[in-house]
Amino acid sequence: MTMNDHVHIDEHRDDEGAKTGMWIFIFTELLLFGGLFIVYSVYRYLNPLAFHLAAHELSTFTGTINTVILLVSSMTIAMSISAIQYKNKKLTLILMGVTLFLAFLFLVNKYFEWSGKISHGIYPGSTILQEASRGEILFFGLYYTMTGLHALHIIIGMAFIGYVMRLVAKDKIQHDNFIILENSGLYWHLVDLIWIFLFPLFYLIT
Amino acid sequence: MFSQKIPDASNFVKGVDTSFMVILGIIFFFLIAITATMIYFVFRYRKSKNPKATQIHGSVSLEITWTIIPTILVMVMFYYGWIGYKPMKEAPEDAFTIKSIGRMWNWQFQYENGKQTDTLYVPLDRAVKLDLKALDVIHSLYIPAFRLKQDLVPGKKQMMWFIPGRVGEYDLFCTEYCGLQHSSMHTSVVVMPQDKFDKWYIDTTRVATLITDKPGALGHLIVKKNGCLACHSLDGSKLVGPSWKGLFGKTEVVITQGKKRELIVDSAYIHNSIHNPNSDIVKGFKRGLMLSYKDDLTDEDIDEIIKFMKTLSE
Amino acid sequence: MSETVLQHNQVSYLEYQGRFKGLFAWIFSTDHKRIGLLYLYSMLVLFSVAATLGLLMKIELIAPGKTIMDAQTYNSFFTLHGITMIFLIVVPGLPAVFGNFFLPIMIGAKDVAFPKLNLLSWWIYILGALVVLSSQFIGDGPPDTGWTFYAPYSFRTGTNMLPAVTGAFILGFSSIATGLNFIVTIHRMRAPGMAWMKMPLFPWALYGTAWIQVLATPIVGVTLLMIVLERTLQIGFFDPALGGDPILYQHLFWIYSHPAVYIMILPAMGVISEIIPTFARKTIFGYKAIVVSTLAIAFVGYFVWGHHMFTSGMSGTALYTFSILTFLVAIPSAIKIFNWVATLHKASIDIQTPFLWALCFLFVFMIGGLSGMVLGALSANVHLHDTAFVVAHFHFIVFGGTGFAFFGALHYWYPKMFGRMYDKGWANIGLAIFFTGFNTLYLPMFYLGMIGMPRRYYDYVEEFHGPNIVSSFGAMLMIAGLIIIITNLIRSARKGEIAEADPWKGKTLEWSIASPPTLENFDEIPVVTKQPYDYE
Amino acid sequence: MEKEQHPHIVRYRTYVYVLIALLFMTLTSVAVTHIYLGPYTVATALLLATLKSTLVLLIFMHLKFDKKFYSYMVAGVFLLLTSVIIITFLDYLYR
Repeated sequence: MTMNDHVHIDEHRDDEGAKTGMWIFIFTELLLFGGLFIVYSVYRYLNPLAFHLAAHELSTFTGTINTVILLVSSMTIAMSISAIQYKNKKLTLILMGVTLFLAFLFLVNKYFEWSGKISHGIYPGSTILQEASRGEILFFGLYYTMTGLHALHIIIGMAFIGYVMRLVAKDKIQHDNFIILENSGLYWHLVDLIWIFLFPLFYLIT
Repeated sequence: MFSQKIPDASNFVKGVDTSFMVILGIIFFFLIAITATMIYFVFRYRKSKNPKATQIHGSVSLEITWTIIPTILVMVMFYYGWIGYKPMKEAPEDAFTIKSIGRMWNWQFQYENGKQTDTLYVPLDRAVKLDLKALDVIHSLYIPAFRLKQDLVPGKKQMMWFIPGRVGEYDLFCTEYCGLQHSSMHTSVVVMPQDKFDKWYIDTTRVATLITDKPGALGHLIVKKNGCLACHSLDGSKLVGPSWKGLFGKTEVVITQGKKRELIVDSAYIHNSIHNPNSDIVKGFKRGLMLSYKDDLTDEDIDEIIKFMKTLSE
Repeated sequence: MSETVLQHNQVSYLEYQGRFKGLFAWIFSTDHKRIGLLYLYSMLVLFSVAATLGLLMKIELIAPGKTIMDAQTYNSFFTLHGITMIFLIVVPGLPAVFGNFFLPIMIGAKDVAFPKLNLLSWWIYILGALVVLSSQFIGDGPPDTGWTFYAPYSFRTGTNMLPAVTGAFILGFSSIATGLNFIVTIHRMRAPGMAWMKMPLFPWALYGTAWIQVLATPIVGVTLLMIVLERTLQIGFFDPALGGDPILYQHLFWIYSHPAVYIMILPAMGVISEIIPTFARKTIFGYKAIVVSTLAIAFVGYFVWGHHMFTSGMSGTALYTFSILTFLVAIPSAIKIFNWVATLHKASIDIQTPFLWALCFLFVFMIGGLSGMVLGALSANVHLHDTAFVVAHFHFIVFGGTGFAFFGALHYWYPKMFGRMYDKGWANIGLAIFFTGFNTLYLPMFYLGMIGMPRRYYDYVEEFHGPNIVSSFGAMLMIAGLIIIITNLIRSARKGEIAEADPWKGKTLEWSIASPPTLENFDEIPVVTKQPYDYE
Repeated sequence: MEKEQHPHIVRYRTYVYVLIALLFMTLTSVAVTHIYLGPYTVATALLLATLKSTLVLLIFMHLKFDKKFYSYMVAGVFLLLTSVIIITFLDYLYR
């Protein structure tokens, strides 16, 4: 079949190339959020007080918990790469499972955080926000967009890691052939990296 | 730069035209010189004339030369561009200020004594400052003869200033695309000698003198001045908003908060539609295009407009 | 399997039959050459549509007032013309068609690094094109914002904005995928011996382009996403009614869209750098200078976006920074022109159709670039911004630059791609008519801008009438030329005489293999020992 | 060949140390918000975030052990983003 006619081309496996590709993809993701960071910094500069006030609505505690969760999950996925290199399949799977569980925990936390806001009537287009100052509208608009986009990346990352876990379980990924695992790890660290900046910008400006 | 008739139409013409001419001179030189060299080479070194090419890999000194010379030239261009531009940002304190409002799709000029016009009248040889305000989307006020242009961004204060140097009437355009009638957002600047301008300026006898006995004439004038006719036709043709021909007293299907209902077009509806344009949208038209005229039109004005509309339904 | 492998190296990529037959053999093929042709065919169709829109607009402008269409139609025409030409043709154009086809061949590889991703990017491209075009037929009527989607008009217009914006957003992924693919391909798959400084200039140009595609496109992606969110969910970003700043939208939009101009022009310069040495029978003058200036353009081009906003009310500091940077980015382009012309010195020039295209490119590109100098100067810009002068300037760059290079590349590589030669006589006649029409169309627009005719005008005052007549006439002439050129090419794909492997006596790797190439390009990966344009 | 591409196996212990450092910095940045530092609050928060992300990039994302080429690319991208933000602010700071 045409798609597989090129097996002979794929036969030449290029892990380094795959990694370069992944990094470039990560750059595009960084710049995607970069655009939002530009918007954030401009509006924060233009409305310092309103941003300050609006940030009071966010719970530093929830934010901190989520940061800790993501940092730990970042470590576990990084460890899973060492584990596969040590040929410890079981530990690899456990570490990836922990990562997925923590990601899920993050989302649960996020769900409660968002639904809390929404039940207080703070969501785009709500009557409360329409009467708020312009800076507050912008703050919450950015808050929902940036954390929402970030949560979307968490979900994509979970799907990616889940897929790689299956490959590990089926022994498609082994100690000498784990570039996909490494790439899924890179993606997960990217999610972490973005959160490292989102956290102080939204939760710590009170 | 291109029309000798208006070299001094405003105080900026010289700066702009100088930078333009300097740059034009440089680029014409390069365009002609490079094109000529190119054509000469193609003829001189065509295959039949020069069957064997001489391999030349490059020359560092040439590369440096043709990096440095353009760099110097572009800095010259930048300099002329900058000094021509700089005075445009510094309006004198005592400038005669006119509030200039752009909206879809007409201009309105408000003078300090309350006069309102849709044509810009300015005194000769006196600094004029336009305080710019856009009501809906971005517009851009452009007076080609004065070499002046400034965007009007909603929610942002902007200004432009100039000293008119020659009596006459000049075009004024909108140059930032602003929707359907963008190209008809066109009016003129009239430059008058100081004495004539003063006479015009003091004459605050509103529009009364123009009013005939014809019913609705005052309403028609108000409508024209506020740019209503950019979107509402008087002859039944469909523009952005419903035509006013036969509108008053007609039964219309409108969309109110997402629901269809029928109503009769009466004074109450017209008042409400001018104050809250989006509350009842006639079926087949789009919401969000009309701004509230609550602050622009008094209740008396609206009554006059209704009188005028009635004449269209007879 | 071994039999098929043999077959790969005997049958050309055009005749090769995989598992699928007919159309499916193409749209499911991961062969970089077939993908290149898929892009070529899709673009020719879209180009005909967009060029027709352009012609209709020029006919409308032949006289003031209504000529053949109403204002709403005109506004939606220039919007669709812009979106199609920019996002669907000029930005992906050269990389997707000729980059896909020739990048692997020119660096001595069998395919790109990620062939499946490559096919996927074509699919995304088609999806994006369909979404953009759907905006014409569904919902509240064709969008009328111009291709720049400036806030707040794009939030206020009642027309069908969302599909257009979403389509542009989707196309971004296609662009990123292509760029990513090319970077990895160039890094990892160069033939043995092909050091960076032995790589031909077209791959170099694609390398610079790919980095811009990868690093600039996400910014416009997220900006368009913000428009979608603002329109659907009333999240405040750029609408002043919700606290936003419309000028910030312009910043973000041009942070991408200015580098996008370099996505358009760098590969075009790469093509010219290939054509000139081939027909001059001479190594290129200042290879290193051209490489360095390619990278310099890609880099500095990232920081000049503000020159689209000189009259928007930016701060003075921003104004002169952008003005200086704008002038600086002109220098590497100038260096390239000097090097190309110097290459002709003491050459032995074989004047053929592709070379004529390159000469015409040099002329119109110079006009485009030099007129940009006028626009880069602050004071002249205040007068000329948003007038017909700007329209003329960027058509000279984008159409005159990229468009001429695109057709030049098509005439240059045509025998390699299809294994046949077009009718050279007709090709030259077509070029002559096209070139005349092009200049008749756009030169008067410079003048119109100088006397103050704003752009995007459906109607104009009487004093602009004369030049508009000339310009509209030029449009018709130009379209006539295009028809001749394209008909000639389409006809020759079947009926042209069989081309030899190296009809132009080129020295880069693509001329060392069969025309049309076999499925795997090379029987054996070549070992490179010489400079790319070695005519010693 | 593959061994050459991945010569380095990072020890579990290293990751644990990095995590501890990251958590420490997180808590510091939370604690710092309770002290009044005026304009330096933002600076401190961003400085800590930058340090944290550098650690993640170097150790978790293996930049320290990979070819230098990756580090250059990452540095280039961050430099680019910073320059774009700075140039954008040339407009907003001086309006």
